[in-house]
Amino acid sequence: MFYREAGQYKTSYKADSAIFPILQDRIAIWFYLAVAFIAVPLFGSEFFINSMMIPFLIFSLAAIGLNILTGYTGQISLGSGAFMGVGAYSTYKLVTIFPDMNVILAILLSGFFAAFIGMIFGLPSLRIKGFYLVVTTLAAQFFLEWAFIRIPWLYNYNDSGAIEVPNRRVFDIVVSGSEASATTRYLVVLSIVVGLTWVASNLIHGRIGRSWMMIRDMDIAAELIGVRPLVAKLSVFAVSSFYCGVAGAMMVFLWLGAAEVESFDVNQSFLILFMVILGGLGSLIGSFMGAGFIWMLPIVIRAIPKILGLDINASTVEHINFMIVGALILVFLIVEPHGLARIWAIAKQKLRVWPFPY
Amino acid sequence: MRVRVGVSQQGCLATLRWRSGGNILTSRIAPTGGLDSIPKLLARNAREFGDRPASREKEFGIWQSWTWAEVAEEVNALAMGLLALGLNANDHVAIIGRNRPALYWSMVSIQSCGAVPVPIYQDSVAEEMAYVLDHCSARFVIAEDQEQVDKVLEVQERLPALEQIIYYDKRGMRKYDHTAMNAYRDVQEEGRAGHYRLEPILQERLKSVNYDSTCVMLYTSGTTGRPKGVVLSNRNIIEASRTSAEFDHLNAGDSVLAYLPMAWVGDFIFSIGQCYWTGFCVSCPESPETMQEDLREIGPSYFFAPPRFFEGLLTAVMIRMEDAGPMKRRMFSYFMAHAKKVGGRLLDGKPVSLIDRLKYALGNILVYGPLRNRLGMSRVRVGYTAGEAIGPEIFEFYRSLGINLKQLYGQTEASVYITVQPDGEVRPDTVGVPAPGVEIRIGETGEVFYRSAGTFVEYYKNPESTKSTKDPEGWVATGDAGFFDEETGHLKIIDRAKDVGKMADGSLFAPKYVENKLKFYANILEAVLFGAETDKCTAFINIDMSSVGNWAERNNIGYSSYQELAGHPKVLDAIQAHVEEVNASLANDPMLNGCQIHRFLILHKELDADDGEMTRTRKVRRRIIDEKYADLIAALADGSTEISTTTEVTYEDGRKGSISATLEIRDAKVFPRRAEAA
Amino acid sequence: MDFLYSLFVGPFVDMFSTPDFLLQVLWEGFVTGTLYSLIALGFVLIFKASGVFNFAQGIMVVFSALTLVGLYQAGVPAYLALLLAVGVMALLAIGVERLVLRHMVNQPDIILFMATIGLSYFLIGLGEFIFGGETKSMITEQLGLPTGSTTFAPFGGVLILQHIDIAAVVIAAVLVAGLAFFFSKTRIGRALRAVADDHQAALSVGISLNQIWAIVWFAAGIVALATGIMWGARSDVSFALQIVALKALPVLILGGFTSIPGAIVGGLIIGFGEKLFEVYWGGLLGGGVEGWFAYVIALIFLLFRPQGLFGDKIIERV
Amino acid sequence: MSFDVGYTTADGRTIGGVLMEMKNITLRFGGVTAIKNISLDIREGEIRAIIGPNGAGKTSMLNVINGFYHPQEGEIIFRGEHRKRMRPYQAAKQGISRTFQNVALFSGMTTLDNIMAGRQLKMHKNFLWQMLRYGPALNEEIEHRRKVEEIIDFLEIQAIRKTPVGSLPYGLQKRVELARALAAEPSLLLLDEPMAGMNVEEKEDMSRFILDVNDEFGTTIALIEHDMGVVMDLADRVVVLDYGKKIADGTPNEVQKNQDVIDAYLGVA
Repeated sequence: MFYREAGQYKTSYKADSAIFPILQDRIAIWFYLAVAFIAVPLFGSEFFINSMMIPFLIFSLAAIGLNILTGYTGQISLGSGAFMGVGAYSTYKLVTIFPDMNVILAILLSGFFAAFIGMIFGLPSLRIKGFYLVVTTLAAQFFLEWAFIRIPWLYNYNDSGAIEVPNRRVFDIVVSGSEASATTRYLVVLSIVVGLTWVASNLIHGRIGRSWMMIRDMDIAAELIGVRPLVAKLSVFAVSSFYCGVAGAMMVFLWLGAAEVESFDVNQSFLILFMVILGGLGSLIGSFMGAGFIWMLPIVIRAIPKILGLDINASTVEHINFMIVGALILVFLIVEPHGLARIWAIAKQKLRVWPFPY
Repeated sequence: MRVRVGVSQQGCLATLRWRSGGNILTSRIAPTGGLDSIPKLLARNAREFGDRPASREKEFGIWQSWTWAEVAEEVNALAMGLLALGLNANDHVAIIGRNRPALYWSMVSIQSCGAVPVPIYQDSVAEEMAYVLDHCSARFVIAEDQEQVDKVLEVQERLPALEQIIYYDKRGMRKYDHTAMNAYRDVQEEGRAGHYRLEPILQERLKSVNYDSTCVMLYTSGTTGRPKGVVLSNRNIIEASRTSAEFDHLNAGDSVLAYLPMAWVGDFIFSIGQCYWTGFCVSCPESPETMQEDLREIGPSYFFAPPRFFEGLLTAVMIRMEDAGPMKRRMFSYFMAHAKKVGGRLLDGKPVSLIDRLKYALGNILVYGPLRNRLGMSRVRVGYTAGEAIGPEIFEFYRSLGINLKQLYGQTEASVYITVQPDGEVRPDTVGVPAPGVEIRIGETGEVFYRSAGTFVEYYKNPESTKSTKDPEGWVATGDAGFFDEETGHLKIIDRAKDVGKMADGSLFAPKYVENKLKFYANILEAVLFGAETDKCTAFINIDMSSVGNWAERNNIGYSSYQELAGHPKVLDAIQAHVEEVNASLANDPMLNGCQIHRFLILHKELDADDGEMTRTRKVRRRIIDEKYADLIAALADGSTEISTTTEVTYEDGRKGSISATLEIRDAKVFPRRAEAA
Repeated sequence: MDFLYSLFVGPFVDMFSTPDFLLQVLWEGFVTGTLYSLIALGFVLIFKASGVFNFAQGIMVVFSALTLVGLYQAGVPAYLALLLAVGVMALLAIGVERLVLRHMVNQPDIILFMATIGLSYFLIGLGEFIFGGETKSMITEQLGLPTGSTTFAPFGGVLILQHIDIAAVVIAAVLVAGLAFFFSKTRIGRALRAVADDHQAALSVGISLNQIWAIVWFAAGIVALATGIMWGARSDVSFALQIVALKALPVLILGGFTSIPGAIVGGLIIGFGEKLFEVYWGGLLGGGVEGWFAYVIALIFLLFRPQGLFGDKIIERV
Repeated sequence: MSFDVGYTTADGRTIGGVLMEMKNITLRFGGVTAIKNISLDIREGEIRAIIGPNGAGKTSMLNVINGFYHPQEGEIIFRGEHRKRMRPYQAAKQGISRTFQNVALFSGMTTLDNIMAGRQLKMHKNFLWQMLRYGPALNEEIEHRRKVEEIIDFLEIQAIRKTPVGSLPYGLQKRVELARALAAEPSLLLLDEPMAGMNVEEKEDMSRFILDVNDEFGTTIALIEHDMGVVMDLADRVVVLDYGKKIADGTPNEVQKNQDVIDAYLGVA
């Protein structure tokens, strides 16, 4: 209905293959960015920024990471929690070994550690696929979890076994640690997430992204066309783990402030997988939707009894949340396996052909 | 009786201004700056709009675009290449193919060489093509692709003058004998390579191209006899383009989609005449099948289509809306009803109440705007339909959406424009006021005559026809009968002049005009009017099975056959209402109020080409009907209320049979003749 | 040098210097392995008949045990609670078939797999919502299962066998035998095998796929309940068990997804290996290696024999 | 039969020297022998058909050619080079591309992306540029898009350019698959039953495209087909397999007259 595409014709392949070929979509994206960068820091409350926006963005990034692997390349993984951990622990080591290092740089660098570890655990994918791969990613998950507990060097031999984030300044502004303001951390997280989303979208729309999707859709044909499985699969494990790693590093350094191994356990991996499924396999926008949905749902569930004036204890809320998430996964897989992103795409298509039904 | 009617203010002024210019055909000098030929307009555009797009074509997935400077280069390269191939001045070059920029350019190249471009309908069969190619003794043919080349080759031996075939699309052409065949691009390369030698020759040839040299020759499809080659000079084309562009304020910012046949005069005026005069951009669709999609992408600001296009589109819209959910359907019909009420008035700038305006604005967001967008007409500033009468429902549907659709009346011989509807004076049942620079008179027989700067030079190699069509003073007979509506000053076209008869009292009998009025009702499929040389008109009606059948189902009227449905009293009532409405509108018509239908019947069978009652193109064969249904015609005339008859029919499998029926004859209300009263 | 010694020599010296302890470790490994085998068995049942990789099998173990204990705590007599728990597993099987599987015919395997993860989450939420999230003890005695232990003295040392462990092994054996009988001797069992080989053939025998799915899920539910009782008796009943239950996955990798003997052998290999590795080599790595040993073994195994111990070599076609 | 320096076909095309030669190929799966000691050559510019009843080893033959299966015995000489055991992507690199018996398109991608995928090997810009999708990477993408559009135009599939291939009718999917194979600008194009499951009209279209490809690009084509009429019209030379063995090899006319062929194949067809 709001789409007026008559007269929007493309005179170059560059314009035709743009990520957002429709003018109205471009306007919408700039609008969202303006809201995120200007309106939210100006008008958002501390609670809204710290408990909703920051985790939403961080989980979105992790979901993008897993979506690149699962949605775009068809390699299912239950190890994303552990890869987030790799990012977090390596950032911790970097900033304690090099106290003067720019913490944002450390976060991004730690993504490369995660990518490296991801590639190692991605090696079996060259020979196996499907359920078998699930098991090898679980191996990564449990092995890394064990490493986070049993290798004290990783947490600097703290008695607590936890990593704690020191205060660090970038350009004289405290961006990490207890002194950093929520708004500052939010803006750093937002910038990183927007930048990396842009990069992910670029990769997906180019040669490399196509090689991933070829592997996903028909791996034999892909190889006969000339895709080298080694390169395609290892690159996707590396990229995916990089994203998870950066998300994990941000989770600890720009949100929680401290973390133990529980933050990176197999349940975290499940949660991120759910974000990807609900959001939509093979959709970047879906990753944001899924992350937003899964993160906001418990907040909403907690808020409802309060609004109704009921007194329900926290663990019951937690159980209800589990049931709803589980049931939703089933409903989505049955009704719309491509998740919220597909629902969004259908709605958009409806608006484009309005007033016609198709 | 020589009456010049130009009642509307604008038409009047235009005519007067024109008359002060003196003798039409000879003394008019070229417009400012010596822009007296299409190649000169091209040079000007390349100079003034050098970086603006001139041509676009959807090819290889995107809209390939050429600026005016690039077009000029392409045109010159081809022109020089043609010179290198030995094209002489005054040669004829045929162009065959679908709308593509390169083919449009070639027409300008040909003219630059002092030769004459002759675009040919691409869907003509080899036989027709052979006649035209032979008639104009084309030495060169520019064909779009293998298919067209094959057609030319098929009739090659009958074309002694043919020397060279130039093809544009190289696909599949590799194995052809290339001794007398070249690829378009190769010819251009030849031209570019020989640039130093050929440029002076081209300049020399260009000098001889002036206001009175031939711009294009177009063959009229001609309903009778062989096609005639209409010679149009630069003066014809440029004057017609200039005045019409001024009339509708066309400018370099406009954009059009060229999808109608290149051999049709309208397309030549839009895609070359007005395009070169104003400098706007012409876009060509990827293929005929993708035209709708391409139309939507380009979103032209100036659009032309024949009535059947608008009719088909409207049907498609309605069919698609049928599949919409009930809420959406209700919203659609609500706002469409509102649009019908005020949309046309808003477009005409007439007063509309604030509430209605607000409601229309809301409808614009919810329905009209998106719909215009889907139809690719959101940006249409000026839209035209012509060629045949358009149903008022259809016409008003588009206008109510806010699309400025208008009608015009024209001919190849007039370089299109004879009459045209000015903004704010648009009616479904007229064709408008005389176009700027056009004089019109109505002959004694009711035939429309015109003269203008656009009036053609001659029919090629056919002085007889030229003489019989155009008199020495420059008046051209259109072959159509019409009259000026006294109230509005608009021309109404009745019928082909030869089909118009007289009633016993001497008033006009125009069967097609009345039949068309009836056929605009969805319930009426065919109508045949009788009454020439009598005092009362009567009619046969064929109902439209799909439309009436649908209505019957909705009203729980059971029926098993056409015959049963046609005889149903409620159906007769409905048709009678239609007939009476037509009578009411005819009564307002001073010239045609004698044609009101006094009595009618609904035929017990559908008129059918298998029974010889119609041509295969669904035109009624009046003579056969007169013979076959003489009893019914007599009954209509003699005042009986019922008639039993038996008719022979041919079934689909070729078997013959007969059906008998008793038909009810109804009297329809007729209205006093207003003009007589006045 | 020390490291190499403690890697290649030390553990074996330890083993043979205290053979009674080695026996104890092996027994522990055997019992754990049996339970892994049972979980894997439930899994194989479902995979064979419907091609669904049921991630929720481990959760079903906990869920069934939780239901049993929860019902008992709510005042239901132990044996009635057992019967009701069986009924709940039947309801679950029918529910899964009606509400999930039926609507997911022709979906890619991976989507079905993810659905079972969703199912896991739902069952966890449901179980804790009804019976509370706190850890519970299995009603071992109330069900008449043996407690206590018997001590042997082989090689002059001590070997303690818990009676419940012995019972677990016996029950596992009985279950496997029962299932083997069911599959080879009964009409439904044969139909199930037919489904595994060829869906069309099964249909032509006149058995509805939907019924078969419900039956195998029910059978897997019974196996889960048995496993849950045994395991609950050895430790506690809580959803923390699911992590342990996940180890059925590496077992399957070793044994193959469709082979019942494979599931048993794989379970035992993992059981033995894990205990031995933890006890004799774990110290080298700081302990806690039980958490990943099974997975890493499976991973290494996958690289060399992706089709499992008992699977056929896969020839890819285009 | 053997030609040393090409030959001239019935319709006057000149066929060049040997492009690929397979000598005494034997392929076994476990105990089953799929191909028994088959020798066969494919010449530059020709359309070579491989026919035979079901299970004759035709598809296995194609799989051997493009490196998907590795024969136990025999040697393959491609463009004068003895080929060692090679992976499919290496065969692709050497200019062999193919279509599949059961359409093997990337069903989640659009027609355009599928054909772009066919150019995978021709695109080289590195990861960093790909990340930015700017400069060289974008230019490369555009340059290849242009080539792909020519193929789209050639095969007349403009209207489905941006349609996900999963939703296309079968006949069009086959055409898209051909487009994808052509996108690699192959020197040897393998077509595995390009007309299976098509109606008469679609078969005619596909035949025309195959001839056009051979004609316009001079592509050497090896195809498997069941429809004898089509084979006889299209192929320059035909090799007939039965139970993994070669029973005839020659022009369509020769093959049609061969008694073994009539017994094994034509008789029952």
